[in-house]
Amino acid sequence: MTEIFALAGQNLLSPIILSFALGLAAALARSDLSVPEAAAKALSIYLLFAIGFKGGVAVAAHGVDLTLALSLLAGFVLSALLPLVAFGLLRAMTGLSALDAAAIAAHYGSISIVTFVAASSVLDSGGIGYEGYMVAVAAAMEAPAILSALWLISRSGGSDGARRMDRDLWREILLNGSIVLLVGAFAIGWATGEDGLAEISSFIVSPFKGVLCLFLLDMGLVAGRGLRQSAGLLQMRVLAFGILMPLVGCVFGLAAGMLLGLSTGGVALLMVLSASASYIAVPAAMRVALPEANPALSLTLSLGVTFPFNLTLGIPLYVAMARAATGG
Amino acid sequence: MTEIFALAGQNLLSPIILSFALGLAAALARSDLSVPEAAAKALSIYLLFAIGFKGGVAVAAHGVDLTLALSLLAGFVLSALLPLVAFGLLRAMTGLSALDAAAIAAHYGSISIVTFVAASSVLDSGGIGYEGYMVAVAAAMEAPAILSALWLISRSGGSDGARRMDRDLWREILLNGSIVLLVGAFAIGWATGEDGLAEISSFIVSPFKGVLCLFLLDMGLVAGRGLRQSAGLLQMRVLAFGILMPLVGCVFGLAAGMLLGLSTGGVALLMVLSASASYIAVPAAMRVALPEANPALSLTLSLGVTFPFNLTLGIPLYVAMARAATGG
Amino acid sequence: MTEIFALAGQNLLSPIILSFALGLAAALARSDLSVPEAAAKALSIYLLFAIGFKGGVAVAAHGVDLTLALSLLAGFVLSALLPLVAFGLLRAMTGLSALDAAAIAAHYGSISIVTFVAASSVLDSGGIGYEGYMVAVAAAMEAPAILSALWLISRSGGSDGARRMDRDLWREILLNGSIVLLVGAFAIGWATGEDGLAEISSFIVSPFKGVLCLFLLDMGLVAGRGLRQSAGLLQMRVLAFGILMPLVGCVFGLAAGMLLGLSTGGVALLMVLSASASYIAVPAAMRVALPEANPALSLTLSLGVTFPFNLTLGIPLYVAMARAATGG
Amino acid sequence: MQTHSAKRVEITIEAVMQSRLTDALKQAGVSGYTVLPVLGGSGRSGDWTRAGEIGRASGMVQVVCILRPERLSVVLERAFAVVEKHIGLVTVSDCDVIRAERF
Amino acid sequence: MQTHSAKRVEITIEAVMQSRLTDALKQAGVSGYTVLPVLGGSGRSGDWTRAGEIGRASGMVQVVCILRPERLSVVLERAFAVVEKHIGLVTVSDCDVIRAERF
Amino acid sequence: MQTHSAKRVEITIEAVMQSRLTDALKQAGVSGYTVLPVLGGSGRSGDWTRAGEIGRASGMVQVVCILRPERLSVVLERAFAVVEKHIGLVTVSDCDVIRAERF
Ligand SMILES: Nc1ncnc2c1ncn2[C@@H]1O[C@H](COP(=O)(O)O)[C@@H](O)[C@H]1O
Ligand SMILES: Nc1ncnc2c1ncn2[C@@H]1O[C@H](COP(=O)(O)O)[C@@H](O)[C@H]1O
Ligand SMILES: Nc1ncnc2c1ncn2[C@@H]1O[C@H](COP(=O)(O)O)[C@@H](O)[C@H]1O
Ligand code: NA
Ligand code: NA
Ligand code: NA
Repeated sequence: MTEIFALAGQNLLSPIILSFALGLAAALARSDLSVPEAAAKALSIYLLFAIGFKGGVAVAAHGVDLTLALSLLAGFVLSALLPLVAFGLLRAMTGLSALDAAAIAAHYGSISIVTFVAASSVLDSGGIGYEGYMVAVAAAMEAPAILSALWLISRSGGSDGARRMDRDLWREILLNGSIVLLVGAFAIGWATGEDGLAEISSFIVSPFKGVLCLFLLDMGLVAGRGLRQSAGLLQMRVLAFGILMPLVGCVFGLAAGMLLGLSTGGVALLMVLSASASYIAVPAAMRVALPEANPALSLTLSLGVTFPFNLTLGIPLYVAMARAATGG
Repeated sequence: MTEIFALAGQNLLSPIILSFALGLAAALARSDLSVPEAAAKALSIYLLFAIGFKGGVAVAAHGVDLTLALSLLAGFVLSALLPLVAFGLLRAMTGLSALDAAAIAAHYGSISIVTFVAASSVLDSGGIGYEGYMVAVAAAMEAPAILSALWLISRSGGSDGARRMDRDLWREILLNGSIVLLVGAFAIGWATGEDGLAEISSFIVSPFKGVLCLFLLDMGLVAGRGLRQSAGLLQMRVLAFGILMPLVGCVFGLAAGMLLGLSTGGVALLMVLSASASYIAVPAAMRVALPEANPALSLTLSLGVTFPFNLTLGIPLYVAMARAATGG
Repeated sequence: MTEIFALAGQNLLSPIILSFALGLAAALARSDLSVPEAAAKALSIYLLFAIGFKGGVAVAAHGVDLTLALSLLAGFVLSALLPLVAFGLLRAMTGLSALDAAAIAAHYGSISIVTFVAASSVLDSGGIGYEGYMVAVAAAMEAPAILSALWLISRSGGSDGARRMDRDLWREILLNGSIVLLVGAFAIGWATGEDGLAEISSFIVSPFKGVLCLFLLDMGLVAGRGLRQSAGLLQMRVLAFGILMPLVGCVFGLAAGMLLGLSTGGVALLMVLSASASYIAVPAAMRVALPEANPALSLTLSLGVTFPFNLTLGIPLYVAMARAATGG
Repeated sequence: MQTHSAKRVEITIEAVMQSRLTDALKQAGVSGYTVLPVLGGSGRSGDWTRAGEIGRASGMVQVVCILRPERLSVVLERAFAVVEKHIGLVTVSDCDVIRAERF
Repeated sequence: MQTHSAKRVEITIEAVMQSRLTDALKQAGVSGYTVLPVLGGSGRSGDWTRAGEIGRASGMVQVVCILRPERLSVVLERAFAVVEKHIGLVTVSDCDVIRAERF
Repeated sequence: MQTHSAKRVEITIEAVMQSRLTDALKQAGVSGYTVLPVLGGSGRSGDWTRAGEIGRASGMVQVVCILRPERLSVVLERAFAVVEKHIGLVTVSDCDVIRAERF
């Protein structure tokens, strides 16, 4: 317990978290501080490229084994399964419509790559190792949740999921820019290995944390703006879901990680992935497939509630749980 | 005297100044070279974050003392006072209306953070130390000048300053994006200290000067475009004010710095702050509060005349004066 | 021969080339991955500034001699001459109109600075030296090709080239943003020399290759989109020209380089410049001067065919040829 | 200068639906369209702005299409089928164009 | 396709005044508005362009508001009160909308 | 609120031609114009988008000019002389403006 608080305290005082807090505070105070859209997108391209590349290099260094394949499979299953859990919770806890519940559920099955990165950097600082291919698992968890959500909708009647799922949507989901970039950079890192990394490490390794600060400043601004604009929208019960769901999700991640026999860091990262919620790929897919669902609801919940919870308290908690469970 | 020229010569040959000159020349020659708005804003976000953070770390390292509080107070007073001086000079020297004079005066009471940074880097190269909290003084000097200018207007009749000063404007002035970012990054740097800096120094320290070059290239382009477009607008007397005012302002800064007992570098920086003129926070506030004033006039004067003057000749001069006065 | 393949293989596995391939594949697969326009322009500003600056520093280090002046002259002549060759080939090989042929010819007389940079970095990895001033030669080769193309049009009747060549166009060609930035940064590098470089090398040297990766990712996206959209447009013969012309061009570069007595790397770079085709300065000038020419045709050919050819197979081939010819 | 009457259809739609809309317009036989960026806005579903956004979920674009009056109804049908369930706005106004042969 | 007449109000105004204008529009009871970025322009106060600008002082935005004809006069009054002392342009034109229930 | 009739000329033109067009507009005596960015489009010369572009060759801008009806024909002549050989679109529509003294 003290360990969690120590880790949480140390985590809370990192420039990364404080940058997020600064953005959040600025937006809530209605400052006009803002990061241009093009700059925010450029930062996210940099981060995805760097994260993917480094993951690929790690795999090149340590080789492929059965656990990698099983981990990918586990990620896929978790991403497909968690929306069902989230949907059940939402229907039981809140008065949301099936449509809104399904849309939110899709977000929680999928993942937040920035939460993943923040967790990796906590592990790095703590000297806790993890499997390099976890990045690939993250990529594998991006999309399946979307399919589960559409299946939920088609089952709960109302309108047929198949119609919502045209060919264009398939392509958009699978070839979503952020997935393509993450997987592509992973492949490049894998192909070029340590030599490739040496060529560009002063671009993708050394300045990485600093760039992450600016990115989180922006995320804080966007989250704060969202919270301010949909303050009236979020009932207490929906807010509570935004904290409860990651705690539920992380248990699934823990179980899967232990079953796979991952390292301490690997288990922690799988927990983080399960506990985090998407705010890039899924929202776009939901706008196409479930236009009747309220986008402000799911985005505010995932970016304004769950994301800061994970960033501040969640990650230290998951790391502590993983250490306890694996004895690492 | 020779020292000033040596410093000025060395200063003029730095990549930073030459980048500004390149931008200026390109714009005056009507080249289509331009930096996208989003990129320019991203550069300024980077610079403000880095400057604030490093200032905060310096304070964390050297501790807080009474001089810090007094310096902040001095900055506040200087910023509030200098517009009165500028207004008097303008009314005496030029035929500008009270409105235009007040708008320009507000610019000269406030500060230019890039001039501040350029001066810090000259001090760094020259091995001249300065108080880390001078960044906080810079932040404190951003806004008071605006209030003075509005007071001048309300006094000189015409229209009432109170009406111009609605609640929204207060918030906009105090929570202006650049102030929030500078102060916020300062606070983060202070809170995380040397450890925080170590995490992100390969982002905010090593590439800093290079980024500054690109930023000044852009400033040169904007200044050159402004000069070209308002060539007809600026009478000789107004131009002369753009050179005279920094020379007057720096004396106030010198006096305040000596009274406070700042280090040589600290005195020089306070002179630079007093001598420099705003082109971000103040212009926006003036557009809201004094829409009848001609924006081209004040912007061209501050960015097209005073900024290059300070950058090239002013800074070496102020540093030499500070050294002579402090014997440093 | 084996050497070419070894070099080509090694070249193909560099993060730079693979990033281009990723962009190309993503665009062809119709992923929505895209780099914001402002970010792409910012990347190109960074690259031009860094390339120019480093070239200038190299000249400052090694001094100016007659070969520099002769090389500039040779670049000028090559750029003016190659469009005539390209025009002849196009008219002989394809059924394109004189207008379209002239527009394309202008692209091939001019140069692609990114191809130049990619080649420099291959030379650097291979430890093959080259003249620092080759950057200046690159700049000198940007514009003359445009004049040749307009002369071709006026000669082949139809409409008079003189009318197309108004004063504004002259200024636009000569003060084109990318030329001004490249030449300006070259001058700054020259003026500030090694000292200037030391100040900003952690910005323009260390992260350079990483930035180049992101830039080539974007180039791949743009090229892929172009290829997809004008798939129907390009007849086989026009495509063939896109591969043949660099092979012809490089021979001119080789001859000129040997005549000038350049180093092995210098000859290779002059071949690369002769073999590469413009996709920034020339397309814009052609839109103004030859609006009737189809822009999709020339852009797709230069960026979608010749650029990837040079990047992957061309550069290793030219380097091998230069080594064979100079015995280096 | 000779001008010809035409219709100006302006569709404000979520960015994610852009390609579906433009495909529909092409199928309806329009000769072209122009896409304008949108910075932000407000409506029944609340306020929004593009500032700092990285996803494509919360932005809109404006698609402007100039067409011959006789094409209007088929284009509106097709466009509406795409917009129908989505946040968005369709307006039509009269205008004159030069170079009518282009439409 | 059934359409309904409406008014299209287009206000070009300094970026710093955007929130004041849209607050006024909301108070005037509009159902929504759309904000378009502006790259540059020219007028009595000279030429300007956004390129390379970092401050918000020298840029404009365009706010487009579609409304029922009967709302026009109150909206114009309110909007004009904001624009009055500022650089800016207000134009009104006729248009047809589909889905009138939204306005 | 008192309004006055005016003409709204909207010219979509290649970015490289922007300064030539606005120079022509100024020579035709317009009181001002506003330039809007364009994200992409489609026409006889194919589809295009600004995304990722670094050159200025393949983008367009939209120049909007509000003018007194009596100025229309001379402005159209001048504008058309620039647009003529180029990709581009010129539309004219009616609108009302407040503050007619500005035009
Ligand atoms: N009356 C209106 N005038 C102009 N734009 C509108 C209007 N109503 C809605 N919009 C635009 O359409 C978007 C979605 O509207 P809504 O579906 O009402 O939330 C808004 O964010 C605005 O950009
Ligand atoms: N006649 C006009 N047509 C279109 N836009 C205009 C016109 N006049 C002014 N503007 C726009 O309004 C801004 C300010 O105009 P002004 O107040 O005349 O300087 C200009 O920079 C243009 O963006
Ligand atoms: N009917 C149209 N409606 C709106 N914009 C158009 C139309 N036709 C062409 N455009 C615009 O003008 C550009 C060039 O058209 P074009 O000359 O037909 O290739 C297109 O890319 C569009 O941006
Ligand atoms: Na999850
Ligand atoms: Na000052
Ligand atoms: Na060439």
